[in-house]
Amino acid sequence: MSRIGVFTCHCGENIAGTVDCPKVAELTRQIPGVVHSVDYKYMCSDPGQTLIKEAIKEHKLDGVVVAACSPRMHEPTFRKAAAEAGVNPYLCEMANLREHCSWVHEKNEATTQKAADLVRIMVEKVKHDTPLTPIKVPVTKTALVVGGGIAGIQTALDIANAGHQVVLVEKSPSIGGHMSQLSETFPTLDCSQCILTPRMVEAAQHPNIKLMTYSEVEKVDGFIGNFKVTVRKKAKKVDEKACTGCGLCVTKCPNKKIPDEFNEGLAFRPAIYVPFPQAVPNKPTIDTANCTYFKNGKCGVCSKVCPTGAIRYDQEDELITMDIGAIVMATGFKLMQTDKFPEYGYGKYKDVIDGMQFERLASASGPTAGVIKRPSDGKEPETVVFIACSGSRDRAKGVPYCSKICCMYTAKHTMLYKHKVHHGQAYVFYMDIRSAGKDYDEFVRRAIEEDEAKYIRGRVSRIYEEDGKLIVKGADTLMNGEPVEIKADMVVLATAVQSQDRSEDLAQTLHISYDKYGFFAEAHPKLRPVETNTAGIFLAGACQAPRDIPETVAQGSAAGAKVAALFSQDELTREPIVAVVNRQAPPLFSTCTGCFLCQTACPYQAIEQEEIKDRSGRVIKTVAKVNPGLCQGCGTCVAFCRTKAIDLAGFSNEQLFAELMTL
Amino acid sequence: MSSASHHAPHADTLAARVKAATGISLAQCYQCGKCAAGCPVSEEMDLTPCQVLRLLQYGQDKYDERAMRSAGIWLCLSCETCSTRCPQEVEIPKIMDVVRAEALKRGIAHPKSKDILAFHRAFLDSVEQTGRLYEIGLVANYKLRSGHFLKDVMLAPKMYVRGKLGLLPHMIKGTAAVKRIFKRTLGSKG
Amino acid sequence: MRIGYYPGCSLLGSSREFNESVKAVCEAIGLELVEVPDWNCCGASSAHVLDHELSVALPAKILAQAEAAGLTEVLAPCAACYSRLIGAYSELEKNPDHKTRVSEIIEMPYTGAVKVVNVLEVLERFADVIQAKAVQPFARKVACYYGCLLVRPPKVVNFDRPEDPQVMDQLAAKVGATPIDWPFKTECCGAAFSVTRTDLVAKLCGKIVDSAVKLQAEALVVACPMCHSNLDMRRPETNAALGKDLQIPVLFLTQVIGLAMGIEPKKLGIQRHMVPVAFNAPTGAQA
Amino acid sequence: MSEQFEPKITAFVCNWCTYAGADLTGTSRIKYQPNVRVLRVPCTGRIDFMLIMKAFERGADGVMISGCHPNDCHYTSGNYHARRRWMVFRDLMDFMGIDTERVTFSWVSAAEGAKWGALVNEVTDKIRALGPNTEQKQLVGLGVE
Ligand SMILES: Cc1cc2nc3c(=O)[nH]c(=O)nc-3n(C[C@H](O)[C@H](O)[C@H](O)COP(=O)(O)OP(=O)(O)OC[C@H]3O[C@@H](n4cnc5c(N)ncnc54)[C@H](O)[C@@H]3O)c2cc1C
Ligand SMILES: Cc1cc2nc3c(=O)[nH]c(=O)nc-3n(C[C@H](O)[C@H](O)[C@H](O)COP(=O)(O)OP(=O)(O)OC[C@H]3O[C@@H](n4cnc5c(N)ncnc54)[C@H](O)[C@@H]3O)c2cc1C
Ligand code: SF4
Ligand code: SF4
Ligand code: SF4
Ligand code: SF4
Ligand code: SF4
Ligand code: SF4
Ligand code: SF4
Ligand code: SF4
Repeated sequence: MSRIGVFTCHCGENIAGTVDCPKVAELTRQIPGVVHSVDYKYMCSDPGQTLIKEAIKEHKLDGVVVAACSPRMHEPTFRKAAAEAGVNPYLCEMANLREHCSWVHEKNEATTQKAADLVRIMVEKVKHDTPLTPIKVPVTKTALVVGGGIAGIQTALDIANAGHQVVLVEKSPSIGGHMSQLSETFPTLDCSQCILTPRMVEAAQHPNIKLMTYSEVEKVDGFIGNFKVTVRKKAKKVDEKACTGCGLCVTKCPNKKIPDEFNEGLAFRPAIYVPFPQAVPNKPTIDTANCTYFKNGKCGVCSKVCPTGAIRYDQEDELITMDIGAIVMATGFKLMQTDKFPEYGYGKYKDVIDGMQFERLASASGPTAGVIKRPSDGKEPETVVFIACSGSRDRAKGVPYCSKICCMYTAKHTMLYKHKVHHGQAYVFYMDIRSAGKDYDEFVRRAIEEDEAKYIRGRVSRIYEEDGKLIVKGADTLMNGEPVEIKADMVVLATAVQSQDRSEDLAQTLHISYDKYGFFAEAHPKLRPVETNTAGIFLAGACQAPRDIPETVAQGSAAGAKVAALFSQDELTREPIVAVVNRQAPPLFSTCTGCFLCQTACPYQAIEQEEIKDRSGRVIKTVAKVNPGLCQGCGTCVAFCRTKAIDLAGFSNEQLFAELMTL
Repeated sequence: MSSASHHAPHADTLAARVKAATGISLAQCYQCGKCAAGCPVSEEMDLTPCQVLRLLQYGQDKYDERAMRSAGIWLCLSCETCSTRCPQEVEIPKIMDVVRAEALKRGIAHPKSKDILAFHRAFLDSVEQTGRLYEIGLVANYKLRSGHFLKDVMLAPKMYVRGKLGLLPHMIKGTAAVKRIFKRTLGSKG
Repeated sequence: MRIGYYPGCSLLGSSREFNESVKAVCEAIGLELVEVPDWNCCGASSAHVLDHELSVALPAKILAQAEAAGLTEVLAPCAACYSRLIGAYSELEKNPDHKTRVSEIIEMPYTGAVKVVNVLEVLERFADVIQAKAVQPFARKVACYYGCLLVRPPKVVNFDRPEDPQVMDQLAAKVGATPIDWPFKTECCGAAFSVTRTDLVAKLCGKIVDSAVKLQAEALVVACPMCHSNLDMRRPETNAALGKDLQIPVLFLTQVIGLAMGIEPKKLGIQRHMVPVAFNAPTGAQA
Repeated sequence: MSEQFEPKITAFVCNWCTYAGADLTGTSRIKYQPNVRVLRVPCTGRIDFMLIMKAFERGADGVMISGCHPNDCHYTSGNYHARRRWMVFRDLMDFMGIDTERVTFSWVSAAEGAKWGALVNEVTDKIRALGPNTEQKQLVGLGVE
């Protein structure tokens, strides 16, 4: 039989004003198992706490109910006091006589009766409480950052600068992401390469950062602080250590007509290539799908010319497994393809390009050295039409959301265009101008007022080619929908920002949630924007939703800070309110039937499958097992389990039923 | 203030009728103008398609009436260019059908609708009577209804010579059943 | 092989040559056409302007007749009829409870057992046969004109690409023609306004014909009687509106295919067009 | 009837939203009827059918279940599961002869102190009007556990 003490607080007049506290103490003293019950003016005061501690010792109490204010207020206070007196803190509970009783009811018998009932409920709970100890898990202080765009670079640098190890995994041959392709950036029009390249180099040279380019995450096991990650290092067919980056192979490769991804198909590259001059690492990769040697065994020129013998045609993919404490996803976005636009020609008009292609045309390092030339015939376009919301905010054929960055980059494009083609005229068809950011709307106004971009509010219905011009048929909704037709030399579509290809697969590999568009889901849209629902996995940049660079960098740093905070501890301490699947000897018997309903219900992927084997190693059955590192203690699994094999510590079935028995 | 009550929206708006008849909510339209931009006849219309929708969005008699009195609604060809491209999946031709029907019912259809209606009525007459279209009958009937007598007669001989005009109607066996279909649908609505 | 056939009113009157050429080509490729018994008019573009229910009931009656005759698929060569039939079919599939109501109106059971197909869809199935039989290639540059009704609304017809469709071009190419890539394939020709707003039709057709000629097409190819009559019969008004004298002929796709197969021009109704088909050798050999 | 029937109401509330909301009712000194006994659970997702049936078996005349608003669940989806399960429970309750009116599902956030007060009054009045839970007797002995 338990020895429980009940301590009823007056809270000055706050409780005692409506509740007859001495009577509550008296009524509750009669509850079986209660061996001590007193009331006092201010329980949370020092003398109040001392009173409790002494009572624990004097009456050898093994459970405590403090009938006072809300547990949200003082539960930690009294649990600490109980612990100091030698009672497991989880055997101390509070009955909420103030917020839930004295403050909300009149002074009368019913109110006092309710107060006594509230105490009764908690006494029964305490009787069924079990001592719990906070869960401790060790932390491996190495972070994995997936994706080497500006988000990933920023995160990696911040974590590395906090003194922790980082592995930065990038799937393409160089880090840099989309930002490396941009010409100049809003809202300040500074050169993208100029601000990005130093960071890329810093990341590559940082002693705490291990760069793995041309690599992808293959498998993730484990949980916060203790992930085991397998990365596939794809074969570049070039020995990175031996290669000096002299570039001879690249110049000599005879196979030069491969559409250049970095230049968005506006230029060509050879089969052995460095994606762009400032690439990090600045060493080539063989594109085996397009290399003659890999297609028919002929050629081999690169190998012949390489002065250091760095070409390795027989190099294989490598699988590397490592221990990781935290993961940051920074895999970015992709743009909707122009062939997704039937009314704009299914991508067949060469001079209908997307925003990224325009960036390349405007970039000093681009295929035209920054001179604006249209792709079809290299002429300077004198009229350029920009179409905002191409595929965005289009639930019929595109995506319903706003891509957020295109209003701004379109304004930027009109400016860059005007700065380069002084006599040119830019038109923008738009629906709304979304430029909510520091200096953003001013920037758009500048495009309109100083660089004379003509903004027309309406969507374009159709584009077709006639007499060497692109006929753009729009309407002006500020003029009652009056049809507007513009004969353009080039059209730039601000195509929708979408999640990366196969982002759902990646999310499943990592057990993180994603939204219906394939963007990774944050744990809470306002209060936990860089965390995922899976403890220890964080998000940065455009893999979560469309973002511009300032936001991406802010989020990268935020994710970095979260990781650094996590790594500031050697062990993680967590509330022991977690689910457990019952296990009873001999040997490891469980009532779990292995239905795994709990697994489907758990929002945190905390439930794993475990095989129970007999002595000879034969699998008797497969049962559920909760990973206490991942479980957040919501209890959803408990409600789902039909055999009551899984239960939640601190809010067990037994406890809740006991509470109900007092009614 | 006096006009406020006059403008107060009520449940029996044209938008509500559109919703009931077609399931389309006028609120879907975000006034991007893409419909007007692609419509082959919007230049001829006094109200462009998106403008018609805008008027209905107010949900007020005054604007509903403006839409119904418009000539433009009678020009819609039901070519579906607008609905094929509308990003918000608004089926404008169906809405036009409802607006026209309401305009007729309330007797406020634009005078220019006369010829167009005359044609459709003449066409349906032919179908109601014979079960099929009787082209010469249609032309004659249309001319009677619209008063434009000479417009197409010039073509008729050419068509006749090329075997394109039958002088006698094709009567189908089930004409009585077809007549009853007309009665149950068109007829029942007065 | 056999398939239900709904010629529709135009094919008995102003577009006889379409009927004639469809029948001739189908015979040549071995497809038997079984006419829907005692079919009625589909209501064309008039019924829906005046009454929605009527515009569903008339096509439903046709499909119910086909169903009663044991047909499972009906070919409606006229694009306007096709559009009305498939529109009604799709609406009734979406709201199955309306089937009961419509059955009452038409006094026959309607279950939705009969599918509706257009002429391009059917010919596409025989593309290889057609190619094999094209003994006299129609070696001309053609502008394939689809109009509005074959491909729109995309969710209802579910056929080809709604903008820049391809099937007719591919079929024309199979018989030796060179289809031009042009932007007016699906621009509306003015459809049912032929009589009431001839001025509008002339204007809309003007853009279409002008563009085809500019891009050096020698013939316009269509698969819809309405398109045909607007582009062919309304040519004088169209030319007047353009201030030009364009004599590009307008052929039905089935006529093009028929000519290439060596079917006698008369059997295909070539002589019935207003704008004369003035190819020196009607077999398609270049003059 | 001299004495009016005072219903017993059991409320299962989540720790993060409704429990905090009910605290706010107190801090705001909003008065409500004293018939409710609150049981705190981490999340509405934790509440299973057995708990509700047990409450009825123990003589509750009404049961309230309240948690975070949709999309605001502290545990992201627990409240969603709870709601989905409720659809199934309802039929089951019906089957067991309990008036489904006796169960109230609601969302009360941590900021909705006034709402909690009003809700308790509303439910108390409703259950008082429904009368005592006589169906309970059928449950006792059924061994709901
Ligand atoms: C046309 C255009 C113009 C723009 N102009 C501006 C501007 O002027 N100012 C501005 O602030 N913003 C601008 N932006 C937005 C800017 O590009 C983004 O904010 C920024 O690139 C987001 O960075 P990120 O690192 O999140 O994503 P990304 O740049 O997309 O980088 C993601 C990286 O992850 C890698 N990756 C993807 N999947 C994997 C995987 N599975 N494993 C490993 N690596 C992976 C990718 O290869 C890439 O290197 C513009 C965007 C566009 C499209
Ligand atoms: C009407 C309205 C509705 C909104 N609705 C939403 C919404 O629905 N969703 C949403 O996401 N956002 C909303 N917001 C925005 C949201 O309020 C802000 O994003 C958020 O409050 C910003 O938080 P903050 O801490 O930066 O600033 P603040 O909330 O302003 O906090 C600043 C604090 O600093 C204190 N302080 C100021 N100067 C000093 C000083 N010199 N020394 C010490 N302390 C100082 C202030 O007293 C204050 O407590 C809304 C804003 C408004 C105005
Ligand atoms: S313990 Fe709570 S109720 Fe008691 S005096 Fe302190 S604040 Fe007031
Ligand atoms: S030639 Fe050899 S050393 Fe030079 S870049 Fe190529 S692989 Fe590297
Ligand atoms: S082997 Fe391949 S990569 Fe090397 S030079 Fe030849 S084509 Fe280029
Ligand atoms: S940012 Fe502007 S252009 Fe881009 S989707 Fe949003 S509103 Fe459209
Ligand atoms: S729901 Fe219960 S029985 Fe089913 S797997 Fe989970 S713990 Fe085992
Ligand atoms: S208590 Fe919640 S988080 Fe923990 S295992 Fe169960 S469902 Fe998952
Ligand atoms: S295209 Fe659609 S959304 Fe745009 S204005 Fe027209 S109806 Fe409205
Ligand atoms: S359906 Fe009517 S409104 Fe729509 S584009 Fe065609 S003519 Fe214009």
